[in-house]
Amino acid sequence: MNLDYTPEQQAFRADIRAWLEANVPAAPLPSFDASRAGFEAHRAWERTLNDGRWGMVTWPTNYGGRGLDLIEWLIFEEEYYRAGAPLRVNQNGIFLLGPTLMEYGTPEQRARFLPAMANGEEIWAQAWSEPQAGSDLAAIRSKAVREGDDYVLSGHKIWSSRAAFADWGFGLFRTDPASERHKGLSLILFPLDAPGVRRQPIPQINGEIGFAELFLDEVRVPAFNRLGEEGQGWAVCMATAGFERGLMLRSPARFQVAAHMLVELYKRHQHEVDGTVRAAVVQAWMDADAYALSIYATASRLRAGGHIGAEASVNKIFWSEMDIALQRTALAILGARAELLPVAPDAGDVDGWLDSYLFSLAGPIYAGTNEIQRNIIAERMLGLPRA
Amino acid sequence: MNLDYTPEQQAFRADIRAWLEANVPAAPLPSFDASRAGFEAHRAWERTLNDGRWGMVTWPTNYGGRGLDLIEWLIFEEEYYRAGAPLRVNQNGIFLLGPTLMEYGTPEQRARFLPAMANGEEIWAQAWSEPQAGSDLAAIRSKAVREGDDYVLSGHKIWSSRAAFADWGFGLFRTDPASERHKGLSLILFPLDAPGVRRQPIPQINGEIGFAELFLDEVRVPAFNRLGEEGQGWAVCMATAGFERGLMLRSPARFQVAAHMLVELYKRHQHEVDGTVRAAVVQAWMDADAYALSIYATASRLRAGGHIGAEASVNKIFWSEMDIALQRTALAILGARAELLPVAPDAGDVDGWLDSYLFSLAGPIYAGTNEIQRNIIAERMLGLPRA
Amino acid sequence: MDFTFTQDQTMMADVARDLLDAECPVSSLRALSAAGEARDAARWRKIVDLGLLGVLVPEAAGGLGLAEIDLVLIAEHCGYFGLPEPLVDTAGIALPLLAALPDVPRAAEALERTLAGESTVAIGHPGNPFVLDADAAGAILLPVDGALHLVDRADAKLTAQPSIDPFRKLFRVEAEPSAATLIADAEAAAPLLTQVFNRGALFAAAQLLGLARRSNDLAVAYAGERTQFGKPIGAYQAIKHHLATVQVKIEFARPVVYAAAAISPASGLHEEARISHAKLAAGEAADLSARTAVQVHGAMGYSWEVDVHYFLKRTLALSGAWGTPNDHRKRAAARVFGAPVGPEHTFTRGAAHG
Amino acid sequence: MDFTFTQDQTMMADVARDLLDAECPVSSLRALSAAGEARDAARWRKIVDLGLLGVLVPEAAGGLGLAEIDLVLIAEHCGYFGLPEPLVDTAGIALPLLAALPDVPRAAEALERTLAGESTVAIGHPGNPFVLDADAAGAILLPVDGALHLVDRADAKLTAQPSIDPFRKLFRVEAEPSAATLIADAEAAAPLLTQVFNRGALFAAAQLLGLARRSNDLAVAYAGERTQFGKPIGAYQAIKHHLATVQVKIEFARPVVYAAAAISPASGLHEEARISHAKLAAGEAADLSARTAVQVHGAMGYSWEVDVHYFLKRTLALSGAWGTPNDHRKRAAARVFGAPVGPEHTFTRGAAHG
Repeated sequence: MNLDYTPEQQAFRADIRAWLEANVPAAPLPSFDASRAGFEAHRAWERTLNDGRWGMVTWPTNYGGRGLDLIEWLIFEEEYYRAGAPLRVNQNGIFLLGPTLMEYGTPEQRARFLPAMANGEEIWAQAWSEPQAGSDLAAIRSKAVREGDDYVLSGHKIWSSRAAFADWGFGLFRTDPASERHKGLSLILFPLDAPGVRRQPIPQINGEIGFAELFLDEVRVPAFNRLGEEGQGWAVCMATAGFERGLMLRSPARFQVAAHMLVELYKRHQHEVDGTVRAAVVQAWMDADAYALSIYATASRLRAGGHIGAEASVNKIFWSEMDIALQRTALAILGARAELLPVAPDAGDVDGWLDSYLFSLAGPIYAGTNEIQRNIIAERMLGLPRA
Repeated sequence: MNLDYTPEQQAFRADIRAWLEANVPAAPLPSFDASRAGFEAHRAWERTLNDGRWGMVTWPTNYGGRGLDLIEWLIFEEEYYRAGAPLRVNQNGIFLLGPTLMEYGTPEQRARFLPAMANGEEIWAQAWSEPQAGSDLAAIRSKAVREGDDYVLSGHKIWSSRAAFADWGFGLFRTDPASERHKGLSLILFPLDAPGVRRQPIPQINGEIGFAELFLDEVRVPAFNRLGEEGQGWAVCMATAGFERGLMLRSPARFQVAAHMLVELYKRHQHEVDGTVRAAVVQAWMDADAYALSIYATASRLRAGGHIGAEASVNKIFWSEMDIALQRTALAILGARAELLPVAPDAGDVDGWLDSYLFSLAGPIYAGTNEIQRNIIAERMLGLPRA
Repeated sequence: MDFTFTQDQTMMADVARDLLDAECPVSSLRALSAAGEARDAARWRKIVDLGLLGVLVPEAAGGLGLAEIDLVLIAEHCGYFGLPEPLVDTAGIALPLLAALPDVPRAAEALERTLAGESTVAIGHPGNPFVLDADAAGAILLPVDGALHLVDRADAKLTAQPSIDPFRKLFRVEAEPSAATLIADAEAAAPLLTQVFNRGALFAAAQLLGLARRSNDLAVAYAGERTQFGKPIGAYQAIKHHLATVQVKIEFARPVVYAAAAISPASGLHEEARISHAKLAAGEAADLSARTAVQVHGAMGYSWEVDVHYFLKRTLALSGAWGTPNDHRKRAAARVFGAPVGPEHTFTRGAAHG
Repeated sequence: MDFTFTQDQTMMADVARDLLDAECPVSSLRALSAAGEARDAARWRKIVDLGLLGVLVPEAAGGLGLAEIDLVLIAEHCGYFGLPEPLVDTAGIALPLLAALPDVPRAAEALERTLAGESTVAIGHPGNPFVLDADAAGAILLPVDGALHLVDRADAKLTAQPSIDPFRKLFRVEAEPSAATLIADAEAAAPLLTQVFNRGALFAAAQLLGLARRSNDLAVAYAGERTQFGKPIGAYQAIKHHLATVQVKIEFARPVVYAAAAISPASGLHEEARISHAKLAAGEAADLSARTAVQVHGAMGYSWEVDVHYFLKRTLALSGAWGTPNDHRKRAAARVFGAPVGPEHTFTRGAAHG
């Protein structure tokens, strides 16, 4: 065990820091969930990142990456969040679908989809949930009927993140009409501008539209778009969900930067609040720190050949509950101003805390509710009997 | 709504305060769960209380009470705990069985059992649980076989509080051997010195023996000892358990006195601990206060003809969790001394906090675990579907 | 000692509840916010006509001459239904304040016009950074250097401060105080401003209690309908226990709120601690209830389409209004460490600040 | 950057674990406490023979010349098995301290005798009110006015201070310091005492992590066996979620404890905050785990007959030893408010106290 960075890792940090200082937009980009303009600004940023070969440093060099390991990925994320660089509009692609393509895709599929994903030409939406299939994802009803070299997709997807503006979607479809539950599903990629796709944005609690419903009415896509074997979609999807809940999607750096901002907020207002708030600030910092240490430990283990198991569920619970506690502490410091929108003339330093708080409430819900995660921990990690 | 005491209530408070000042033993009695001597000292105290007609002020005058209402009962308890008077060794009798006898007992049964209960001649143990019937009380296997005018009791009871030293026990027995679950049970009273009764004390976490196992081997008691109709024991027992979880057993005054002691402890050590501890002290006081207000509201409602429903479960959860939080706060103030037994020469003001903490851990368990209570609230109060 | 509401109290509250039930469905909130409006004039008229505004106003001044305990259940219902119009602040805070100044003609006139439904009075207080509903009010109560002024809305400069709650119109209010606007000098205003704060906190607590109940009702209803893995999610113990935990919080906030109302108006150490306790307990219940409702609704809870967010946002706003949890913990601590504690003091009154 | 244990580290820890598994079953704890004893001489001999005492002692002084990270898993196992004998305090605190004074003959002698299993050294420190195991020790490290003395047990007056944990023999120690007993003057002692405290806190944290795991293992095992309402209680979601919540606490205390060990010995602001964080996180995990185990065991959990109470009591004792949560929150706060924070500082070292 050695918790010091190597000289190479330190040099890598210096490189990305310098590049970000030179390239991160001075003013924050408008939200990619609020308007087409914001979405396209983020697409342009993805292209800039890719041009600098900073899009996904863990990807192989032939797809625009640097072939680096997970420790460097964590360093990249630390610098990325530290610099306040834009959120990744293509996270469904680069963090979820990308790794799945590398694992399950044919060489032709990888060549077709990965470069366009890397440079932001194609931004991806996920399409997991259906109205009756939320936590119970296996209850999926959308179907894909094979017709010659094509699949014809029909069904109703919901909570499809980025789908309001994205170019492509991926989701599970029932390819065997007689199948039930986890069997007979396939993972299929489809263009969101294909004939038969209708998108219905879902306004969120904060008024933005990070999600859409997708109504698919006989949408024809080539069988080439199926990722993995027909009927094996569940296994492929679980691998992807493992990544989602696990390492990539919730960088420790994100919470460490939030904790840093919280510390600064507290310092400005420490004489207005009592010792419970002070303790909550310190706890937020410790929790973000513990999360970072845990992810470094996992990354070290994976690099040494280990696999991610139920700790994806453990991580999910920890970061989602930590995030809510952190945001609530910020609102406690803001006091009576906490209800203000940042546009209020007297908003002072309310910044984006309120919005972050509302967003944090989605943490224990998406990518498998925390209730489901606790079931997984109890049954798979602790070996308790199924109900 | 009027939250001022009447002149009569104030006079009553003055009376009991004066009597307690004159009669409460100067030195605390030895624990009734630790030795026969402590048990008998508490029995003598019960007699003293009864001699002053302070045993159960809500009981009718012909059983040694004063026929007062629940508000006066609360005032009595406030003064009783305030004075640091001894714990009630006969609480299973006077708080649980006594009210049940008044509700379900025949005049002959009331005459036989209540006076001896009131004056401490007969101290009662409860015998609800069995090894396989804890939370699942309906899984009871102990049986009572009718033979002429007698029942012959056999079985194995556990977690029988006070049974190490008490005179009598009461519990559920299966009178219909073909019955299952809640049906075919009867509530039967039995002397603990009867032939065939063997008591096995259960040492607790703190080394005391508040509980015993009871092994009953063909214990013969007259059918007179059955309380309520044969086979109706479950309904009778539920009424009793309602009382147990509800109003009588956990006086608000007990927690208010504990909160008061906590405030004093904090004041002595406030410069050694931080703002989180201060806030926890204030919270403990608020919670004890809220509990008192809630019980006053329930008492007022009952006096006006209302009934206790699922709020017994609500109360159980609240006081048991409040108690643990309160005791934990005391240990936080004691810091490194918290582990000391009160006999330690340098124990200082550790007093009984450690023991109270350990005892508080039993709160969410006995008289129906808090998990069971939450099920009850969800299903009976909120109307959620049964699993 | 009788900790139950009188028949009159529950009857009046039931009338208010029935009105709100009929006139303030969530669909009406949805329509208002879609239109960018914060008030429904027709609904306000019906509330005025019911005579609820004058509950705390002496009969001599045209009111019902009742006390806070008579209004607390109505305020709770206003929270439950998420009423946008200012019934609670008007009846619970503004009018009793104006009624306390019977010899000040401008105050009496504003009282009369408000009771008649012709105008409203917005309330500035040092404990709140902004003034609610100042734009819709005819006049604004404005403390300046400890003295209390009543300024015409037309004479005040308003700067809108948008809130996450679409029905809370907040403003920074600037106005030129003068002898003409003065209604109470600093000495006379001090106890009035204390009462304003205590009433504000009390009735915010009552609304938070209603909000807590509403969020849990929404969650319970959804948990009974939504099916996953072949059964209603409300049949799962995890969901049951979440909702039961909220219910426990509600049940132990309730008597504190009612007890605080029963001893109002008052300003002693004990009474203020009880009001603060009510605000804290109801605020925590409402907060946990709203967050639990979001969680139980799953992704739906995070959408604009589902009703939960209206009550979540009001909860958030009222938790910080009329004293933050931090402020109220301080007042509770002042009583705990500044006056005798113990079971015999549950209903003790008075005691000056230490 | 490699946050994994080496093969040597895990192998050595496995050897220790296997020994404890064989030699320290709960039945042995039960037998010891029934006999009123706190130590098993035969078990201690086996531990000594394994050579574990010298992990932190330089090879020149007869030890293994390793660091805290090499002992942390062993300390965790000692917590897991509730080991009564002083392996952790001896190997983790007393001997590295003595080894830091190679030029002090009495210190070197005590080191040698302890390594050989002929004696032990008890540790007094201003951060703890009492001295553990002073009665069984041959000598006692005793800070007096900032200087460090090593006094023979025979020359000290011991006053027993009974703990709830039957295996923690605590004493007030009084002794006459003299030039003969002095092993480090105040200047030399100051950094040593700081290291003693940091090692004490670090290894208490490691034991608490082991205790947390043990209590949850006991609870999980019982939940799989105990049947109520026709199925194992571990099949109920409420029980599952209790145990899963504990597991989450354990999983996020673990890397903090290991990271704290990896940067020891050290005394900068960052390092001390990490050690304090480890103590806090492991203490909270152990506390929640023990209480949850009591709850899952139901009434059994409250009985002497079931094993849970041994680990509950050790948890309680170690939570307050080597700094209370209050003390450690203060050290974490000193780092948060006194040095830069942010993702690039996760592994930053050093920084003087502000």
